[in-house]
Parts: sequence; structure tokens; C-alpha cells
Amino acid sequence: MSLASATPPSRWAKFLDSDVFASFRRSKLAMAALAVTVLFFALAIAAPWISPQNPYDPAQLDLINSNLPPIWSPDGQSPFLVGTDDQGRDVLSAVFYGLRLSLVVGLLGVLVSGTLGAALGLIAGYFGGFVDTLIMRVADVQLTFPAILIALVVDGVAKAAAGGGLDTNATIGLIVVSIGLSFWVQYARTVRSSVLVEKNKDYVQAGRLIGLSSPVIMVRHVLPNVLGPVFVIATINLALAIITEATLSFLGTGLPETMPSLGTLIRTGNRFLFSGEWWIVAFPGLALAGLVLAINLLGDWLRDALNPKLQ
Amino acid sequence: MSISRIRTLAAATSLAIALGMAPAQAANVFRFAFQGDIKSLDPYSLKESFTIGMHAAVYDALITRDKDLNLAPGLAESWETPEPTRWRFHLRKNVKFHDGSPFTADDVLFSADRVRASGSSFTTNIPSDAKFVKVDDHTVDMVLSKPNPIALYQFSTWYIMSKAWAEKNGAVAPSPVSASAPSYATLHENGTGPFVITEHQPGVRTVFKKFPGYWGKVESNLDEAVFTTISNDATRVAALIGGEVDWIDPVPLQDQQRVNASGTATVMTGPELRTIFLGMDQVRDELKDSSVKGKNPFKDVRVREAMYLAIDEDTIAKRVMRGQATPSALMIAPSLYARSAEFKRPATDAKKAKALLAEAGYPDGFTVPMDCPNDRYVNDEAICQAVVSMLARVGVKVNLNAQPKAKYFAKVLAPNYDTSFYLLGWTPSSQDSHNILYEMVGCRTDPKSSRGGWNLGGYCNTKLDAIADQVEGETDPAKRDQEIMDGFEILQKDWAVIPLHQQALAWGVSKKVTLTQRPDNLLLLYWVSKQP
Amino acid sequence: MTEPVLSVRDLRVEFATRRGVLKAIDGVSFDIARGEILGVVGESGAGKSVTGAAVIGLIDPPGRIAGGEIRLGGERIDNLPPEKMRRIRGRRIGMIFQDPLTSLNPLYRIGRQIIETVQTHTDLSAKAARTRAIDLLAEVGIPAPERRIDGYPHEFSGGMRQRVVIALALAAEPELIIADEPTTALDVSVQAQIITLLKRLGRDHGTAVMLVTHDMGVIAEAADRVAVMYSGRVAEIGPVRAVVGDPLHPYAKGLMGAIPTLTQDTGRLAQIPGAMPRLTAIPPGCAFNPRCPKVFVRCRVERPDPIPVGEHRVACHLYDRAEVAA
Amino acid sequence: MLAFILRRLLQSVVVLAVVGLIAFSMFRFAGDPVNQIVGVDTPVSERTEIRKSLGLDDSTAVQAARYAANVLRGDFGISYQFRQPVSHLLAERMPATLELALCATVFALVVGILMGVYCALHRETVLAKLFLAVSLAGVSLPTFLIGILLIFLFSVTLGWLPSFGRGDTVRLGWWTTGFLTVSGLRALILPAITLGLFQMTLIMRLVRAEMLEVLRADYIRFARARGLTTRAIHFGHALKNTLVPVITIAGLQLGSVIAFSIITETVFQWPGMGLLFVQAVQNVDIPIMAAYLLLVAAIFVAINLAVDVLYTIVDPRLRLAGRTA
Repeated sequence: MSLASATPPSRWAKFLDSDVFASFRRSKLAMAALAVTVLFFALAIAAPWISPQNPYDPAQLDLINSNLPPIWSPDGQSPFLVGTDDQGRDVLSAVFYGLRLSLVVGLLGVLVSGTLGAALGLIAGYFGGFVDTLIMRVADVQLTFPAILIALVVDGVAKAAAGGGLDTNATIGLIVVSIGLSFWVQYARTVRSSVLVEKNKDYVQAGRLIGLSSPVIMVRHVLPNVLGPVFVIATINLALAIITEATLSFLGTGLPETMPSLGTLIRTGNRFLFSGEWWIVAFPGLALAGLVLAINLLGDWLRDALNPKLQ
Repeated sequence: MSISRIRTLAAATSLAIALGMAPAQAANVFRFAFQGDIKSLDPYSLKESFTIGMHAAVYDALITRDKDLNLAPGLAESWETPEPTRWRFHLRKNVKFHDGSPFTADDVLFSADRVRASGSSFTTNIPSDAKFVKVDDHTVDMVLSKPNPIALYQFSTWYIMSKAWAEKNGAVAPSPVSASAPSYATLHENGTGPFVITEHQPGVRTVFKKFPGYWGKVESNLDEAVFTTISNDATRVAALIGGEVDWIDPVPLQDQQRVNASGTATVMTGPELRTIFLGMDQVRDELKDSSVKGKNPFKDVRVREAMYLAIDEDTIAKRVMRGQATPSALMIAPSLYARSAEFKRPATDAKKAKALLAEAGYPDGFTVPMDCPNDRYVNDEAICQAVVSMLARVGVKVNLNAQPKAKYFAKVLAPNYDTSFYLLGWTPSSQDSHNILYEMVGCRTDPKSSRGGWNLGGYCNTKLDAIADQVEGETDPAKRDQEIMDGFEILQKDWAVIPLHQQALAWGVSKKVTLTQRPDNLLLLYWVSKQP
Repeated sequence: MTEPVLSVRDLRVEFATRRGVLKAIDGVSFDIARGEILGVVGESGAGKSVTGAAVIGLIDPPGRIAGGEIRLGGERIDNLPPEKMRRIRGRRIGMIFQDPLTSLNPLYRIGRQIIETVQTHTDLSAKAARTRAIDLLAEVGIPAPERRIDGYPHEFSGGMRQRVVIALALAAEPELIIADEPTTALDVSVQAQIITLLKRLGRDHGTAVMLVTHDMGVIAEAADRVAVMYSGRVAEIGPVRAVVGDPLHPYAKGLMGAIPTLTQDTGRLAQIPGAMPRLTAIPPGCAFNPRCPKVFVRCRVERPDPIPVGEHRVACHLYDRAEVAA
Repeated sequence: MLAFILRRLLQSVVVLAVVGLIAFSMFRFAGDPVNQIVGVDTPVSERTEIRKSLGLDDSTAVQAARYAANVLRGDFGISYQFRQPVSHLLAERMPATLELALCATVFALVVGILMGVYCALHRETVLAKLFLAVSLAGVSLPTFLIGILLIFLFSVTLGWLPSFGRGDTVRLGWWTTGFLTVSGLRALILPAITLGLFQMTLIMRLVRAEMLEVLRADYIRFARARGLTTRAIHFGHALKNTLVPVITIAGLQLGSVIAFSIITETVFQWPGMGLLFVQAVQNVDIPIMAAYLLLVAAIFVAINLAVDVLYTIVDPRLRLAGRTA
């Protein structure tokens, strides 16, 4: 292809020259979305070092500081930049830590559902027949239950099994499992249909002919070709997972108030919407909306960029 | 679509609109919303304040309570005690049930049996040894085996049902949960009260209409009252402010200012009888999920004292409850015990708490799980969170497990008592201290007895049990109060429980409405009036 | 000679991309007379299809006609407003695409699609339009057209579908048909039938046909004249007999050496080493110079203009009188 | 065709059986219903008796088998909290949920398709970009927050629309409808928008993407080459081809609309099945929970089936008899 050039371009140079990157540079919106997403990730990672308070350490909360407005109001107090909630928790710190949790839950949920879905889709598409029918029927049953119902079920069962309270890590695990269990179908269907297309292509047939085993063919040859759509779904599902976690919190099966995620912060802050203590819900709400919006925009643009038909 | 079809449709629509709107014409309708539901129309099925209040609109009791919670004549015009163990009730004449049948002594006897039958939640409303005897059609005697100073205290929520109606509709037994068919009395009522229920869709809406054949004079000027469940706090407040309903309960603490500022409604607050308190497991030899292995720190009175002293109830009342709570040294509301004022809450002292913990062998504190409901009491979860952070400062690390009441109660109540540290609220149904001494802090060592049935922590002091038994039979009020005082002192000395406060009632009431609020938190429609 | 049906002069089509403006068509000129079939041939990317699209006014952004003129029956059409151009499409210029499988809307009966086209361009009643549709189907050789008219595209074989597509292109008796690779997607046995059909229709109706293909065999079989395109320019144009039998342009020579028969499609120009330059990298001078066996200095600096040589017109410095003289 | 439907029916039955089993066995562990049934001072002995009479002491298998047998007879048991047959309660609540879901879906479809088509046909306009941005914002906020914000704006601040409930309803046989009264229609607006918003943005984006793809299709190019009017091409050819996949998604979405109405019904106190379910979860009302799950599954399966059939009607390519699933 590029026999003319003396030194083959580096991967990075190739990327910079690619259509994907070009379309990225062209889209100011995508750039802004990436900037916001990176910023949120950075805040989440840096939360312990940049937060004035550890909102998860009850010993650092003092009721005396409860319900303080943002610092620019007459009653605002340092160091509570955007005010405190009803427990004296610094809202800004809580938002940073909440971002961290929401992202962890979202990323893990996407990881679980993506892995599960991609694996099942590969298997279903590649082997076909009974395995395919079985997996896709299970997917049908699965689709009957939205994430909320699944979470209620999983939560109830787990709590009953654990014989009562669960610690926060277990709760995170539960939500991740619930999200994983409710979002895998989309991956499975996408991967399956891609596999159905790919598996009749020459290179897969050739792989079979030279005696590669099925798992090798699937993982090494088919999987890379379906990763594009999977990545798009994952991005959009990350946003969805974060929202789902927030909704679960609204229904009371989310993360506890002592270790709030953005969703829990909104649920609790929601109580103060009418009372004039708007900052308790406004900042977590803005953070959540901003994060999800940015990720959605990225995913959107990514889908268009990776779809050659739309070029 | 042809013109004629459109016209037909339009006509049908306007007809339907007319039908739908018809009842609203000119009638004075009171619309009200509660966070929960009217669980059942059977007055013996569920002991829950709001439902009991709703039953009071359609059913009458022999003896009722007036606006100051004093006993007052109901279906019994008057009563006397010819002997210490015999009560004689003179029944009101010319009282009719909603189906038109007359009220007689037979109905009282029937109701007395039914309320104590299996499946009733109100068995304790009548002394268990009481025998009811019909003297004549309008006179009934109640005979007890021993004197009982509080025999009539719970009569006001024992509503009289019609014998003939129950028999006709197969509702003789209190709604049995396990029956394959629903009980008639669950969905229908036939009381003697000032209102009839014309429509009852469980969980959706219930319509009350004035009963024209009521025996008494009714203070209320309502023609109709429509009840709706609105469980979401924000929606409920919005409905009140928007004028869609005239009354809501509860108004969340943080929204009270806004309701008051709305111009259309105000918040009506008052002390409630319910006491919120914390309990600690003193039964198990090793706490569940605690860092302390092989022993139970709560068995050490110093640890219990430290827990008590570490919790700053004044700040909780001021901040979490926004001043809508009365810190309490006792497990009972001041209005229910004359000598309450003699008890003081020991002052918060974190330093002493730390010292006590060190002395007990926990210089670095310990870890303990805590159970807390999050939809039962006013700001219950927020209180627990505040407690967690206060205890954290003396080194006790609490893992809070706040859950909806259904799950919470399933975990902590009998028979499992699966809790190490919990928050609970309690209103003595007899409105008397004996209930506290017997059910809340009595030893639960005898599985056959109901003593200590709600003593989730299992605190046990036999001296206290003896006092409780004394109190039960004591008829001299002064002596009785002294005995109760002795009991409460033992409790305080043992740091058995950590009483926090009595929460305040908070009803949101439209400015068009006048009504009466009692500390027992019953909404009684017969005292509700609305400017038409 | 009467005025040609289609006359293209110095046509230039550009695509604005982020890497600059690409000249897809650069100074193309040709005529097609009534009843004549002009074959346009070249490798993929040579600009054949773009030329066809430009003539029928279907160049979509970011592409645009940057210069030159297109005349249909003497009337200039390259600068018409969109609505006027739309009325010409289908009515005066018909088009046939490569893949009959995807050219028809799968959700509509073919009858509906033909009637819709007929009614767009004529005042025929629904009933008359249907009769016309059946006639059209009969004319392109669909058996039992009065029955098949109510069939869905997926019920037809590939060849039959291409016949339907041709019927659609013919629906309003256009003066010009642009057939863009009409046989490429078909079985070899069916290809000949379609070519025969096109030839017959052109003859019967006096329709001018612009037959775009990369397949020299088809050209040799069907076309009256042929234009060889290379990198957006016409390398050589002339009667089929002349161009095929005696190609002048070195590229055309190479191309003719690769003529496949109808039964054997090589498709590749194995005889000419190298590949056509990408539009982003057209060399200065003659676009063919890097591959040309007879390249000389002038080819690398000066772009050759088409010059008449006998019946041919050739864009090659070799045939410049000055060079010949020298 | 018949064989295809029969096979689908059989699969549906299997799906329902699995869901029923899962639902039952799951909720077998969801807390102790006895505490919800009895009063606070019911002694332990009585609780034990109730537990026994409810059959809660039997093994899970026995309880499941009993439940399955009852369900087959149309008996979903008696609700613990309402002490009414569950089938009766669900029937009473179903009209509210179905009317809400219907309105939400119609709203989502009409607005979603219109906006999607607009965005596809006028890709680069400011309005199209605005639609896209708004649609993204729509999916970026949790439903409950949107509902509360709508209440805050339209009920509390502006006082235009009711914040809860169905308004006045008219009874038509066993069905209650809010369509025939002014207050009923007014009460529908906010919940339907809240519930439909997510689906609307989804459909809008789907329509846009599909349409953009269809507009690139050969037959659209061919249609243009035939000189068809823009209107005929966009709305005659492109739209119909766009809507084929949209039907599937929208159909499947109707199922999730019903399930997602749980949140909307909670926020707006809409007296439907979702609210009943949430209340049932809070009160550990197992019969209602299990019946609701079964019902949602049944509705979903039915919709799935309907979509399959509809699909074959719309797309002639699928009408071939020899279709294999």
C-alpha cells in the first residue's frame, strides 16, 4: 500500500492520519465531550487528594455543619465550596467520591455485561444450532426483565442469603451483577450477528482449513472484527449503567447513604428540592448529567465514526 | 372519519365528562393524602395509626377519646363500676348501622368476641380476662378477674361491628389472611359512624360520604372526603401546594418552610406519642459481624454508658429533626407519664465516653453493625447516619444497614431478633408506661409469655420485671406513678436503652380546612371542616 | 450530422475533502448521437460512474460540478435548478444501476414502482399507467407480465430484476439511458441477454445509451463508440472498431490487450504494471506517465490535450504533430 | 406461517414457565411476609400459626408446585396486604398502566419518528442538532429526576397540570378509563411524557440512523434517477423502509415501557400495576410480585409474537413459507 514511504509510519502517526481521528478533530462537540469525560475521570481518580473532606468517613462529618449553602451565599462557610448536606457532608467532596463510585459501578457493570454478552454471542453465532437457540431464548427471557426488576430480585435474594445487611463492597458487587445481567443481551445479539457474517468469510474458512481450533479462530480472528460495535455499545451502556445505578438508588436498592454514589446523592438530595436547599441535589445532578451526556456524545460520535456507511 | 362519527364521538365524550364530573357539583369535598394506604376496612385487622383513624370515621367505639385524649362517651352513653371488677356500660339508643339495622347489646357482645378471635390485631384492646354479659338490650357488663386501672384505655380503638351484618356476609371471623377467599369485611364496612365508605379501591382511592342517619351531631361540614395514597414525598408536597389535596401526612421536615410559605397551606405540628430510641443486643455472647470476638461489648454497662454519652441528641433534634423533636430521657412521651419532668437526659460527653470505652477494654473502639429503617419514622435514616458519625468520633465504627421497613422488621423482630444495634420507635398502645416496662424492656426469657416481645436487644433485669407486675395491678395512681418511676430509674442506671426523642407530627393542611390534631396522630374526619 | 442527444464539454467534477479538493473528473468531453451506444471504459476510480452521475445530476455533496457544460438535446442541463433537473431525470434521461438486487425497493410490488415512475412523468391515469407498465415489462422480456407485475422484487431472479430495472428506466421513453455497469452483478449467461436487450431497445426507440463498464468484452459487444477513461480524463475516444482494433493511447493499447471474452472475465489489466494513481496523488503532466512504457520528458510536465488522429481522439503527446514531426 | 406461530407460541409457554419458576423461587427469599400481615403486638405463637396457614413452612418445591397449579387455574392467590385476589387487583390496576403505556408509546412514536425523520433529512441544520442534543440530554437524566422536575415546573411553579393520580375516571365495564374526562386527560400528560421521553429519544435516534442508511441505499438513488419527487422518495420509499426495523424496536420497547412504568408510577402516584408492584416489594407481598413478573413476561412475549407477525406483514421478503427461525 505505502511502498513509497521509506519508513513505515508508527501506529500513533497512523492513528493521527486516520479517518476516525480526522472526524474527531472536525467535531468540536466530540472534543468537548472527550475533555469533559477525561476531566470527570481525573476528578474521580484524584478524589482522595483533592477533596477537602472524606465524605465516607463518618468521623469527619459534623452535624453542626449541616445544610450550609454554597460559599458565595451569605451563610456559606469555608471550606464547603458548594455547601453541605443534611449530615454536614461537603457536597463537593461527595460529588468527587460519588463520581468515583458511579464510574466504578458503571465500568465494572459494562465489563461484566460486555464480557458475558460477547462470549455468549460468539458462542451462539459460531456454533449455531441448539446452543444458539438456547442462548437466544435465554436472551428473550432476560429481556422481559429490565435492570430494575433484576436488581430487586438479585438484591432480595442476596440479602436473604447473606442473612441481613451487606457491606458496601457487596452492594457494589450486587449492582454490578444486576447491571451485568440486564445488559448482556445487546452485546450478545450484536456479536452474534457479526459472527454470523464473519464466519463465512474467507479468512475464517481458511483458518478452519489450516486446522485452527474453534476458540482460537473465534478469539483471534472473529472477535477483533466485531469489537467496533461492541465498543460503541459499551460506551453507551456505560452511560446507561450509571443511570441505572442512580435509579436503583431511587428505589432503595442502590448504594447506602453513608457511602453515596452520584445516584444516592441525587435520591437523598431530591428530598431538599422543594425546601430551598437546592445545592444538595443540583451539583450531584449536574455532575451526573454532565458525565452521562459527555459519555453519550462520545459514544454517539464513535458510532458514526466507526460506521463506514455514514462516512 | 366522517362528520357524523366525529359528532357522535364528541357527544359521547361530553356525556362522559358530564358523568365524570357530576359528583363534584356543589358538594363540599375534602381531599387528603397519606404516604401509606388504608390497609383494610376490617377494624380488627391492622393496628396502624392512620388506618385506625380512618376506621373511626365509619365505626364508633363504646368509649371514645376527646380532643385532649380524655375518655369520652361513644356508643356507651355512660358507664360505671358497681364493683372493682365489674364495668357497666349504658348503650346509646336509636343508633343505626349504615345498613339501617339498629345497634344493640348483642353487637357489643359479638364485637367483644370477634376482637379477641384469632386473626385480630386488637386482642389486647380488651383485658384478656374480660367477660361480657348482656344485661338488657342497651346495657352490657364487663367482668374482670382482678382490678385493672387501665382496663378502658384502649377501648377507643375497639370499634363496634354489626352482628347480623357480619353473619350475613360471612365475616364473623376477623379477616383470615390464609383463607382462599377474601374477607367481606376487608372491602366493605357497616359501622355506626358519621361517614360511609362509598368506594374503596385499595392502594388507589377511598371515598367517604356523610351518613345521613348518624345518631349524633357532627362537627364536620363535609359532604364527602376522598382519600388517595401518595407515597412519594415530593409528589405529596406538590399536591398540597398545588391545591390538589387539602391535607397530607407527613410533611417532610425540610419542606415545612415551603409549605408554610406557599400561601395555600400550613404545617400543623404537634408532639407525637412515639418515642425514637436505640437498642443494643445484650443477649448474644458474641455480637454478629463485630470486630470483637468471643464477647459482647454491650453486655458491659460501661460500654452502654459510653454509647449513650457519645450521642449528641440535642444536635440531632436541632439539625436532623430541624427542631421538630423533643429530646427524651424516657421511653415514654411526657404527656403519658405525669412525672416525666423528673428525668433528665445525661449530658453528652465524648471525652468520658472514650474513657469508659478504654476502661472497658476498648481503647480503640470496636466495629458493630447497625440496623435502621429508612421509611418508617421521620428522618430515620438521617438520624442513624448522625449516630454513626458521632460514634465514629469516640472510636466505635458502625456499619449502617438502612433498609425499607418491610425488610428491616423482618430482620430485627421476633423470632430472629437478628440485630446488634438498632433504631426503633414505639407508641404504647395503652398510652401507659406499663406497656413499656412489660413489652419493651421486660425479660424475654419465657418464650410462652408476650413479655419482652419487642425487647429486641434482650435487656433483662428481673427486678424490673417484678416492678412491672406490680404496676399492672396497682390502682392507686400516686403509688403507681412511683412504681413506674422506680422502674425507669433502673433502666437509666443500667443504660439499658438510649432514648432519643419524641418526633413531632407534621400535617400539611390547606388554609381552607380546620381540624383537630391529637398526639396520637389520628386524622378524624368528624372534626374536619372546610370552607366550601 | 444532426445535433447529438448528449454533449459533454470540458466537464470537471470535484470533491471537497479534508485533504483538499479532489478532481474526480477533469476536462472530459464527448458526444452521444441518437440511437448510438457510447461505451465508457476504464478501471474503477477512473471517473466513469461519476461522469454518469454528473450527466443525470446525481452528484451529491461534497461533490460538485466545477466546470464545463452538459447539453441534452442542445439544452444546457448542468446548471438547472434541482426541481427542473428532477423533471429531466427519468423523463429524458433514464438510468440503470449495477446491482438489480438493491436497485428496487424490496417493500413495494414492482408494479407500484413502475406505475409511480410513469405517473410522475406523464398524465396517465392509474389504469393507463398500469397498462403501460405491463407493456414495458413485456417489452423487456418478462414473461406473463400481467401476473408478474404484482410480484415483489425478491420473487424475481437477478436477470429478471435487471429487466425490471431497465423497464423502469424506459418508463417515460427517455432520449438517453445511462447504464452504469448494468451487467457486472449478473451471471455471465444472463449478461449477454441484457446486452442484447439494451442494444435492441436503443435501436427500436432511437435512444442514446451511455454504457459505463470496466468490461471491455461488453464494450466490444455492444458499443458503437468507446471512450477510454483514465484518472478522470478521457485518454482516447473513437469508434469501437477503431479503438479496439487499433488503439493509439499506450493505456488503451494495454487495455485492449486484456480484452476478455464474454465467457471469461479477467478484469485486471495484468499487462500494464503498476496501478492507477489515487485521486490524491495524480502526477503532473500525463496521469499515465508513471506506468507508460513510452514515457518521455514532456509527459511528466505537460498535460496532453485530446487531439484528433483519424477516427480517434487521443490525449497523448506521442501523437502531437510537433512530436511526430520531431 | 402457522407452524412458525405455533413454534413461537410453544417457545413463549416455555419462557413463561421459566419466568414463573424464577419469580417464585426468587421471591421465596425476599423477606418474611408474616411481619407485614400481623399487628405489632401479635404474639409469636400467633405469628407461627399464620406462617403455617400460609404454607410458608413447606418446602420451596411444594410451595412452587402449589403456586404453579393455582396459576394454571387462573388463581394467583390472595394479596397479603390487601387481602384480595391478586388477579382482581391486577385487573383493577391494568387499565391505568396500559393507558399510560399506550400514551407514552404513542407520544414516543409520533414525536420520535417526526424528529428522527427531520434530523435525517436536514442533517446539518441547527434545529436537527438541537433535537439531537435535547435527545441526549433526555437520556442523560434519570427518569425519576425528570418526573420530579416536571412536577416542580408544571404543577408547583406554574400550577398547570396535576402532580399525581389519574384524575376522574369513567368505568366502561371492567375497564376504567381516564380518556373521557378532562381531569383524566390532564393527569395523563406529565406521566406519559416522563415515561415516553426515554423511548422517544431512542426512537428518534433510531429513525435518524436508519433513515440515513436507507437514504444511501441503491433503490433510493435509483428512485432519484427515475425523477421521483423528493416527497415521494422520502416519505414513500425511505420512510417505509426505515420503519421496518423501527417497528421491532418500538414493539419491544412497549414491553419495557410497561416495566419501566414502575418508576414513573411511583413518582406520579399513578394507580397502575407498577405502583402496585413497588408497594408489594416494600410489603413483601409475594403473590402480587410473582403475578406481576409473570404478567410482564406474558405481555412481553405477546408483544414479541405480535411484532413477529407484523414484521411478516410489512416486509414481503419474510412472507415466504420456508422461513426458519
